[in-house]
Amino acid sequence: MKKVIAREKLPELWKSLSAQGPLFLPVQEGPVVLFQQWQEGAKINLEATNTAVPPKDLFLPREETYMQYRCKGKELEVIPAEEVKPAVLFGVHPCDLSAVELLDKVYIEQDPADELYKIRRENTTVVALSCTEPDPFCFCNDFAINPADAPGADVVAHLKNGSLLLEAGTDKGKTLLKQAEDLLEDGSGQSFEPGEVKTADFGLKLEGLPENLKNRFDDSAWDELYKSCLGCGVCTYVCPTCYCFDVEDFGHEAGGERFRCWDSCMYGHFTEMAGGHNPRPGRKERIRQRFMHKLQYYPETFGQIACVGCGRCLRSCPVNLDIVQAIQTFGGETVEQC
Amino acid sequence: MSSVNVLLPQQATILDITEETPDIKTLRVVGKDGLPFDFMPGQCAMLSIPPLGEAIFSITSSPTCRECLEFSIKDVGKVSGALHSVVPGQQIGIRGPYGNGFPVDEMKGKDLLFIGGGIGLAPLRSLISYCFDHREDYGHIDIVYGARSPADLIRKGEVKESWAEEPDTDVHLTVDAEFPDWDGNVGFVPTYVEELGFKPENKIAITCGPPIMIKFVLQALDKLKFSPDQVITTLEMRMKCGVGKCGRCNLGPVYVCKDGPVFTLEELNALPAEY
Amino acid sequence: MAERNLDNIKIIREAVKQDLLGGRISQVLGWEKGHYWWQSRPLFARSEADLEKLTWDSFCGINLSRYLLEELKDHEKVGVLVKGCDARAFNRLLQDNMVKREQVILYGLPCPGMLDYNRLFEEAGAVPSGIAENNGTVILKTGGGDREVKREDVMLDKCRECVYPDPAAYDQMLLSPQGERKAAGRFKPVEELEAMPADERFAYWDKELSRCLRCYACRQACPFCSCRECFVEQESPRWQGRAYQPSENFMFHLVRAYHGTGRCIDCGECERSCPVNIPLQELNRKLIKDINELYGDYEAGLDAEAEPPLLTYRPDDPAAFSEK
Amino acid sequence: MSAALNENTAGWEPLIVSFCCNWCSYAGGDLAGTSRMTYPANVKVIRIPCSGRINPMFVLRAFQRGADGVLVAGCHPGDCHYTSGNYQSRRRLSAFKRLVEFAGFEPERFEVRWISSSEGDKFAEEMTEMTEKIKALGPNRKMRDARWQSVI
Repeated sequence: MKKVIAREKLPELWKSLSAQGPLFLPVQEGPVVLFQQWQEGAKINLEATNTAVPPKDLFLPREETYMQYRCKGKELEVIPAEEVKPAVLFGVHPCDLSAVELLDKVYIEQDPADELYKIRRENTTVVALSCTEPDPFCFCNDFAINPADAPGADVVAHLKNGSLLLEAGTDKGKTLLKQAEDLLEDGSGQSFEPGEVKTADFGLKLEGLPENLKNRFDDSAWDELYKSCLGCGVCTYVCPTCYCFDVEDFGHEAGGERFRCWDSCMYGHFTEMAGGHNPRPGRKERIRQRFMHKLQYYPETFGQIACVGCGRCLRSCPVNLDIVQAIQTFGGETVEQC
Repeated sequence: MSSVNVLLPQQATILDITEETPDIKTLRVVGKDGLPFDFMPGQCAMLSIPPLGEAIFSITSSPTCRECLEFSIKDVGKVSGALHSVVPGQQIGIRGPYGNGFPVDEMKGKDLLFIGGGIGLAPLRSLISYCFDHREDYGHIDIVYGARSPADLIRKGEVKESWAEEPDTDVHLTVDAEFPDWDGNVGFVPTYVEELGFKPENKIAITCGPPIMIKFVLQALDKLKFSPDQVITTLEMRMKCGVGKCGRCNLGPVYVCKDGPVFTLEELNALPAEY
Repeated sequence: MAERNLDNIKIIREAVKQDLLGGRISQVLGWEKGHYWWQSRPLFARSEADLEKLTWDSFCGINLSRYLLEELKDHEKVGVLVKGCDARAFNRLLQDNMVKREQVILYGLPCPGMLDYNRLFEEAGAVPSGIAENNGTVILKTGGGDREVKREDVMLDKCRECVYPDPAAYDQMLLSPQGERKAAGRFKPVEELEAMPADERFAYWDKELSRCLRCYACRQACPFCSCRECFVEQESPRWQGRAYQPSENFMFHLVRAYHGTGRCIDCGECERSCPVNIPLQELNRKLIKDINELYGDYEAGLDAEAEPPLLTYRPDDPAAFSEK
Repeated sequence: MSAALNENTAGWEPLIVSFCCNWCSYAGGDLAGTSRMTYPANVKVIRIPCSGRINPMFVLRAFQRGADGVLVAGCHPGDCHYTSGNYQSRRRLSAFKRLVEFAGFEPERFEVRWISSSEGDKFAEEMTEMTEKIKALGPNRKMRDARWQSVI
């Protein structure tokens, strides 16, 4: 199913879609662009290549309350949270879409499935938006992602000649386009041929990297690589393929709620045990965990490197310690940029 | 369709509490209709006391016990501390079972050597009871158990009386230093294991205890010529989900909560030594 | 690529080389180029080969003094290249007894102010292939030819209002001083916020803080956040909840800023590090401004001997509340 | 405490949390009580060893859990049992008060007062005045944790 809508008419589309359920899309929030729920007057920014924070929030929310509890005397009552409503996520770029597929492997395909994630995923219609211009930090070409195309999305959208072209790729996508039928015109005369977008190419040698890393846990290169790390969690929070979480209670003896929220392997308390023993006590162990997980552990289990080249860690790390540096350190070759 | 959120605890009730040592208590816990779930020796469960949260504990009882689950818990943190102040009849949250459990089928027909230290007897106890309940499946059983002092030995009655009475079974107790009224062995567990001079033939050694004890037990077993695939141990890591997702107990390609906590030494040697 | 002043780099290299190879210090903290011409990242130099990578250009914004907390665990004595803000950060750590003066050699680098790559891209309308600098101007090299902009206009926010670009503490000053700068505008955003009605101001902060990811980059990059255990991680009592609730956002940011009262050196590393651009310096500067108004002018880190205003008092101090 | 912080929206009554120095203000409160002076029951007094003990997190936590106003009361400058605790807190709490206001709180929500152990009358007056001011302002929503309310 192919449809087209003029850009001027997009505000009507947003309004119509959000009347049927929450609609999330890239919104300009002061100096940054973030996926936010549409509301009247929101400044939609479809030009921005990458949002500051990835859309994983829609499926693995930074905070999700999944039960309430009530205690009365010796009794404990557990009340599960209500199921989430169907939503539309609009404007996901191909790198972020690939990242969601990486998360699916952990949260849906690997037994036991995580129902909280799975329901959100099933209830969300994802509209991918192809890139027209790469961000200076993008390097998804290194991961064989074509930023101009997004196979696998429910709907793939392209910004072309003042219009938005929409092509449904799944039944969910078709349903969505049908819902907005009144606003959309037939797009069968339009060219949906994905163009080609070139991102920066670090010339990373990824083939064989996971195998190569297997024996480099004790490599002295880690002693150097971690040094500039400040020990903050920016890289993990802006990473579309990071998925660690914490489970916490909020409340008092009589009642409260339990939620899960994002957590980061970069924090000291992440692995600290009740007795005080910490298997990953320092920045070196934690940096190694993060990069080994992306480049060796995850690939060993799921057959692919857990990075999509979105460039967020290159942009956001306050000290420019990013995954490209890690890959280069451990065998990926580099093309000098400056 | 009603879906099941794996993180959602079910209700369980404390039947009774036994004080084992000054800082270890055994809780007997029952679900709404008997056992909250089926499990295998070595598996764990997540117990919760809101608003303090959840923590993971190994199940001390054997699956052959159908009345309740038992947990021997040492007071070391927030949740374990709270579990020390529960009263009979109180409800707590429980979910599980988590982890792989001991390879009870692969152990069939073998002689077994259990080596436990302090609270480390908790997961072993599940397996030991299971083996006694399937006595004909297993060969000779040796149990080496030690603690800092006689007061720190858990399940003293059971260990000294019932276990020692089992056919084809030897129980060897030890404490770290001399104590009045203690007529058993004095010395650290690893040393005692070496002194007892166990033969590795057709034997599997299963050990659990404080990390430092495990370290030296492994050395002792190596000296006694046990090969890494004959040695089984359990790992302890911080865990939040229990289902291999939250990331805390990730070691190389495995998640201890899901792929462990039971590993042979051979498996362990292939993992990054971050535990 | 960024045109670097190679003469300056040579001077710096020569100076630290003597001390490093001569054995006075076992490591030098400096900067090296990152992946892009607009990134310079920390360099931990221990050999002559490492020193080859040493750079000094308009992208060395990262404050190096913070690393001393970790590096002095492994090294008897290290050298640090310090800009104005790095030196003030050093003095701060000194005041907290977190470092020992004799364990560090400070190489002073008067700082012209660091450039903001986002502003450069914006001015160029695309990613320039590089820049050149000339006496207060920056030349952007783009496909459509060169474009000249005022240096002031493309500096990092944190540097625009910098008053003390020259290191206040050093063992050796390597380049010629910049001289004190006037920064009349540094409290302007604070004053604008002060002029708002309370509810409006609350709404402003509520919105700004709602973006906070609790990544703690602001804390980790900060030279006043040197506590061994931060209140955020304290378990009992648990002051900071992990939820992304407005009340938890305020808790973190108000307490973070407040802990910097009389200690914040206004280096702006918190704000530069924030991945979602929360205007953290407005909170920090509010406290600087108030302390100056109430208890006399004080610039943290400028003089390691001066008594920090919250560690002292005078019987006749004014108060911000009625003392009737 | 949680029950005390409950807020009945129909007949709303403000909740004031007052941190009182053990040596002066708390004793001042005692004197007010033994002298049968009255002050509003809206004030919940928490005894602290010295006004210098106040960690600003105490104040923020009170707001999170439902306080409509917070009053710190200590000894008059010069009278500190520990010599200089209140001199220190004067500086710290002045900076903190302004920060709280900068965050968008009305100035009346957080106050500091000096009340000696002989000033039972002043204690009653200050507590009454604070309560009246907060009553006029209405309930505080800023920084209140909505979740805390929902679980009571």
